Amino acid sequence: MNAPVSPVRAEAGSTLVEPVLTVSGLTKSFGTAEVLRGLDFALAPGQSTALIGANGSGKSTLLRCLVRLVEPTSGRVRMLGQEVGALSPRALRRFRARVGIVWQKHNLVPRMSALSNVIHGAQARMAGPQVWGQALAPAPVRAEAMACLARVGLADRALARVDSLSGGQSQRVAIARMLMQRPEFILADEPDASLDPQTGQEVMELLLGLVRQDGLSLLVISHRLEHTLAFSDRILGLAQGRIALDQPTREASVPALRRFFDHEAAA
Amino acid sequence: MNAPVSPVRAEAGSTLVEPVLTVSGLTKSFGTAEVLRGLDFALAPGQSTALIGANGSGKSTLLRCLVRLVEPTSGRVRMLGQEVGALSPRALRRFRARVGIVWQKHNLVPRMSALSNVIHGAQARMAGPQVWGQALAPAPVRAEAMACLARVGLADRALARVDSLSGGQSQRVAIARMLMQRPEFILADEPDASLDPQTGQEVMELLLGLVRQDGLSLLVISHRLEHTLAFSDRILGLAQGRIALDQPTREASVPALRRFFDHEAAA
Amino acid sequence: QDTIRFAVTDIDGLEALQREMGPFKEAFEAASGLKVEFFPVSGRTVAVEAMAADQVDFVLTGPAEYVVFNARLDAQPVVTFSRPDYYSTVVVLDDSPVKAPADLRGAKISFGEIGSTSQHLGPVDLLAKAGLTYAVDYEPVFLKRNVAMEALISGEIAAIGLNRTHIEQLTEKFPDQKLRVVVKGEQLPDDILLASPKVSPEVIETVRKTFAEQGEALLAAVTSTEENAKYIGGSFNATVTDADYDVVRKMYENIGIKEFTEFVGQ
Amino acid sequence: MSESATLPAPPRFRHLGLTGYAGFLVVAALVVSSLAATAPAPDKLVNGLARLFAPSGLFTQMFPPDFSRIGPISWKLLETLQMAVAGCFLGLIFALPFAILATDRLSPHPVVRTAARAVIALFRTVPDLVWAIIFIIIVGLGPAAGVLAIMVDKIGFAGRFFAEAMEETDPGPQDALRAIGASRLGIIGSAVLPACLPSFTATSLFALEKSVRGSAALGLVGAGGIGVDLKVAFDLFNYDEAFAIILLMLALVVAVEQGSGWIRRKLI
Amino acid sequence: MSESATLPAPPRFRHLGLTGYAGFLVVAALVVSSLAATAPAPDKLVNGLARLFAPSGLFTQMFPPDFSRIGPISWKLLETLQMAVAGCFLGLIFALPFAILATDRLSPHPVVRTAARAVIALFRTVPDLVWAIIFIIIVGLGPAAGVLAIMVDKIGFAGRFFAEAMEETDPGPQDALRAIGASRLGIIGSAVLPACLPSFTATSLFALEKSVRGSAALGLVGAGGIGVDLKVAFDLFNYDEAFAIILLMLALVVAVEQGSGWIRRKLI
Ligand SMILES: Nc1ncnc2c1ncn2[C@@H]1O[C@H](COP(=O)(O)OP(=O)(O)OP(=O)(O)O)[C@@H](O)[C@H]1O
Ligand SMILES: Nc1ncnc2c1ncn2[C@@H]1O[C@H](COP(=O)(O)OP(=O)(O)OP(=O)(O)O)[C@@H](O)[C@H]1O
Ligand SMILES: [Mg+2]
Ligand SMILES: [Mg+2]
Repeated sequence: MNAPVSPVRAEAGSTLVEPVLTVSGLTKSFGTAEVLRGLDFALAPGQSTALIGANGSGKSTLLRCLVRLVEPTSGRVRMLGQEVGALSPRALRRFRARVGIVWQKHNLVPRMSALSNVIHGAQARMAGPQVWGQALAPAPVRAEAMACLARVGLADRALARVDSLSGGQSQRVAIARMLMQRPEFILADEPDASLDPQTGQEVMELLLGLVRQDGLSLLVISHRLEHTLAFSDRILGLAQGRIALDQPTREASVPALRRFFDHEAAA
Repeated sequence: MNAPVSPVRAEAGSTLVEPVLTVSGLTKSFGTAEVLRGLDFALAPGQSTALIGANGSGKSTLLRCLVRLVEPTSGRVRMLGQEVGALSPRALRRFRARVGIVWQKHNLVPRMSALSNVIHGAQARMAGPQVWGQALAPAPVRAEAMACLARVGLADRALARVDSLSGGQSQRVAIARMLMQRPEFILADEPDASLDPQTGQEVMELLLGLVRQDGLSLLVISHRLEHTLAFSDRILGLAQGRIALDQPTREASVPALRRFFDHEAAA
Repeated sequence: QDTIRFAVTDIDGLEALQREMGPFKEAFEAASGLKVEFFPVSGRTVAVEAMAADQVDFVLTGPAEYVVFNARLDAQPVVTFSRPDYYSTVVVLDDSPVKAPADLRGAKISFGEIGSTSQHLGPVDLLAKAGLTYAVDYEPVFLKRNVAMEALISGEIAAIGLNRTHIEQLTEKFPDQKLRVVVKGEQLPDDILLASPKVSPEVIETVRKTFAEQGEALLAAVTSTEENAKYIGGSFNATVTDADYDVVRKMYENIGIKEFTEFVGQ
Repeated sequence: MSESATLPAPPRFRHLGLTGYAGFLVVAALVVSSLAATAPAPDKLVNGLARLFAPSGLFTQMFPPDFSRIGPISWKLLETLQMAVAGCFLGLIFALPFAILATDRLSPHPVVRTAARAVIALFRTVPDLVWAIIFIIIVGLGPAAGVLAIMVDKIGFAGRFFAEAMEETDPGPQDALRAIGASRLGIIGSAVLPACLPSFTATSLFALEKSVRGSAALGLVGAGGIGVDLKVAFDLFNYDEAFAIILLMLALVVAVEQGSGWIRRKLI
Repeated sequence: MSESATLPAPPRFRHLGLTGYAGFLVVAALVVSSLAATAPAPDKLVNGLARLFAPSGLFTQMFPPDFSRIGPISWKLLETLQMAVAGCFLGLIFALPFAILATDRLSPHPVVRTAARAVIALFRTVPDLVWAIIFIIIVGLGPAAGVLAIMVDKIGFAGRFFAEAMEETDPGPQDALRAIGASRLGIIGSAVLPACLPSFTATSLFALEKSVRGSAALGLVGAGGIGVDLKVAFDLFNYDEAFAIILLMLALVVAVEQGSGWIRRKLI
């Protein structure tokens, strides 16, 4: 259990600098089901924020709303200095390129190699068939993709088809693809879900390292409370479609967080 | 954090009774990659066994080999009193009906409702269109499926299409489907992976309850060491394609298990 | 213009065309000094449009086709290929109770292709002369001969409209079935070679002259192939006029198509 | 995990093997040689277009469409549609079991699979005319034979496309059901068919539309159909009426496609 | 979570709505009425079979197949295959962009999508004959026109099937790429096409096989093709030769299908 990146806890909720993400009055319904019922929060840049919440509380939906992969029913999102709801298709693309997402279901392109999938991360910067797969990619892109795979410990599986990978391996390919994107803001939806204890720890350290050393912002969803506590500066809790918990991580503890879920289950 | 089922630790590795599962010399290669290199172990009936191992160590592959969803390269599997490798197609079907599996990727039938997916679990007992989906199922089957959904806390989402469910909800549908099967032996591949802390705990209690109260046998893969320790009688560790750890759970501890992964990463 | 492009409407495929008309082509090239390029065209519409688009110069076709050709384009007749014993018939199975055309009242009768001279217009004309009104006194169906023969044998239809060569063919291929002719028509107008209005009069004249002067040799060449046995004993008539085909235009009236005769009346 | 020492990237291409290269070359040569023979001269193209719009040209003659016989034509279209619906229904029903037997994963035995594939191929290869003769003998002239003619055509077509759709679906849910101990039929009914439903809808409605458009099979058995009217219109150079028929068929094709899209959107 | 108080099961069916029921009834009536007209009488069936095997019956005349002209026939088959390969290649190349524009998810605008769908439908609906005339005018009679005739047929066919395959693929990877900020072309090239490759292969090779089998289009433009030979054989009642041609075509169809299966197995 060696943690090279020590999780320094920065000032949570500081609003002296302009927030990197401001969500106001965000709601989202599927048919009659109201999943998000008016979210309001702001994140300071260069921080790691953990988002917790029971299954089905709308965490993944919130992430999708932030980058408009689903259109919010109402409300505003301001992210990286842009009014996300008002972006033209072109500007939306440029904006999305700056936000790296790790999906809960990984969403890798099946039938392609791990390396090709990582190279897809470069589509934010480059266009054309050269970044469609590993066969046509220029040497520097291939080298960078290999480096990203190496950072998640998968360099030796670079040419394996992603559908033959194990759950944890495919999870890490998704993280490598996000790294390849060189994002400014990372949204990670349970990046540690199918990782073994050791790898999960390392991946979380990797993400926190990006925050601490490169100044990125991170919003990470995780059901592992020990990761939530060790790798975030601030914890947001989602319940009944609202932010029901918002505290600096240093004030939180495992029993307290468990009570949040307990309470939620009772409601 | 209320645990109604207290995890009583039974005698691990006892061979006085006939083992419910005996694996001998099991190997499995994909092409040139040797994933399993000769596994030997036996499980006593009525026990909960946890299987741990790094990502890609072959845990899921082992599960598939046990029920011959992939054919092992060599070796023998004896389970529930049957020589699995020697079963005729008919007998294999009857044998599989007795083994309930929760898949790492859930493997639900998309486009169908949660209830229909749970009803599929009854295909082990019944045949014909009546168990193809919820519309044609007889009332008792529907009621039982609803009860299974209720046991995992999803009764209110019974008619939702599984592809619109959240990760944790879909995980629980997969567990409900396994319950519907009324198995004698449960193989659960990370059933707690995408569950929130509270639900994860409850699901593990549910599984252990089946072992303690109904005398089923359980082999559960989990990357959450606290679950491994709390809900098993014996821990098997897979590394380099072999059983590298085999100890009663009462002798194990979180730091010791972490060292297993550490050691593995170093190798 | 040294090469003339020559299409034949009722021969399918270049290979068949070469086989059937190859000797004729050689003989004609030798006799006229023109080079001939063959095109097989499996539909009259395509042939007309190809001519309209100046893709072919000469088309060898049947009388009924000529009428529509002439109405659509100002195509001129050059020479006819007369076929002795080219007449329509209506046939039944030998053991059929039908003895006279009148017995076919209320029956189903198959005619080869819609608008074919010998298989549709001709037989319909015969029946009309016997007092049977098209589509009223009997039900016309259009079946390929293969199908029509089977339908006749199974009693689905009462009679088939055919030309004489078809009877020979069917007799040969269905040795266990005997066909009986109920009514037999008169000689039909001849097959015709027509020229596109865009072909220069000199070329047309050359072609016409070749046929007029070397008819014997050309006919020998045409009939040297098995498929063209139908032309044996025939001749080329280079003095053909459009009015020779008014009889076909009248036949169209029987099947309810008046466009061509209206044209004649003017 | 963090040793980012620059790793050599793996090779770009897998080795194809001699037969692979040879096959590739043969196909490439075939394509190139045929394309070379096809390219139209640009001046011809211009002339050709001018010709189509000339006073006696095809397009000029087609306009305006002649809807004077719209009544009987629409009626014929409906009649054709009726035969097509019945024929497709039968064809698709029979195609499904053949298709199931022809898939890699669901066929009980490789021999059965090969046989099923061969039968489907045979249904496609045997010409309309042969079927026409068979059906005329068995059910006589007319719509019944037309329905059967459409049916066999559809077995050959849908059998293949159904089989291929079933092979392409995600094997995960099927494996899960297999592990439950479900019978082959159970796996098909509860995992394969639901997954393939959108694809089956598309194939089926295309088959329906094709049966209405296609004249050959119906004409051969004396069942009429709109295709025969279209042919007659062209044969008699009634281009404006032909155009009217084409427009009606287009409306039907678009309607079927809309219906297909609507159903599929509900399913996907 | 563990409150297993017996819960009422939800309703079995969703309410269909009046139009839903009406549509369902109409289709059912159509099918049933047509089926009723189709069933052959058993005695007819026996007679019919006897007729097929009678001395001058179809099957008797077909056996044994007459392979005496196998040389020219095989040659013709190859020639047809060559035209088919070229035509399909062109057709599939053009079909792909149309198909992309016609999908719900990838089309830049609903208007474009509707237009693309309409164009594809038009390609399918305009009869062979019209295309034949157009191509004869542009490139003259012969193989070049044949290649083009095959091409347009394939655009209409493949355009639709390609579009539908693209709509059926898992949207997850596409969404992931969209969220990366990939361009539309990037999403197509790196997520949609790889996912659809097996389906595209199947469609394309079916299209190829169909072009070889189909005679109509090629015959019309004077391009010949094996279909014309088959027609001639039937016209002259040379059933044994026709059977030989059918067998050769069947061999080709099976070969193409094997090839398709082989490629798809590598891809899936
Ligand atoms: N496309 C959709 N249509 C209908 N309902 C949906 C859809 N997507 C999500 N939902 C519902 O919205 C709710 C929130 O889902 P979401 O995936 O955001 O949950 P989550 O917080 O990520 O849960 P988990 O921890 O299990 O991943 C769930 O009840 C889910 O069923
Ligand atoms: N079908 C396959 N073809 C090739 N390799 C495979 C296949 N299935 C699994 N593998 C490889 O076998 C190894 C073991 O995979 P497996 O899924 O059993 O791992 P696991 O122990 O379940 O890992 P995780 O904890 O990530 O789920 C992995 O390296 C994987 O890439
Ligand atoms: Mg989620
Ligand atoms: Mg696994």
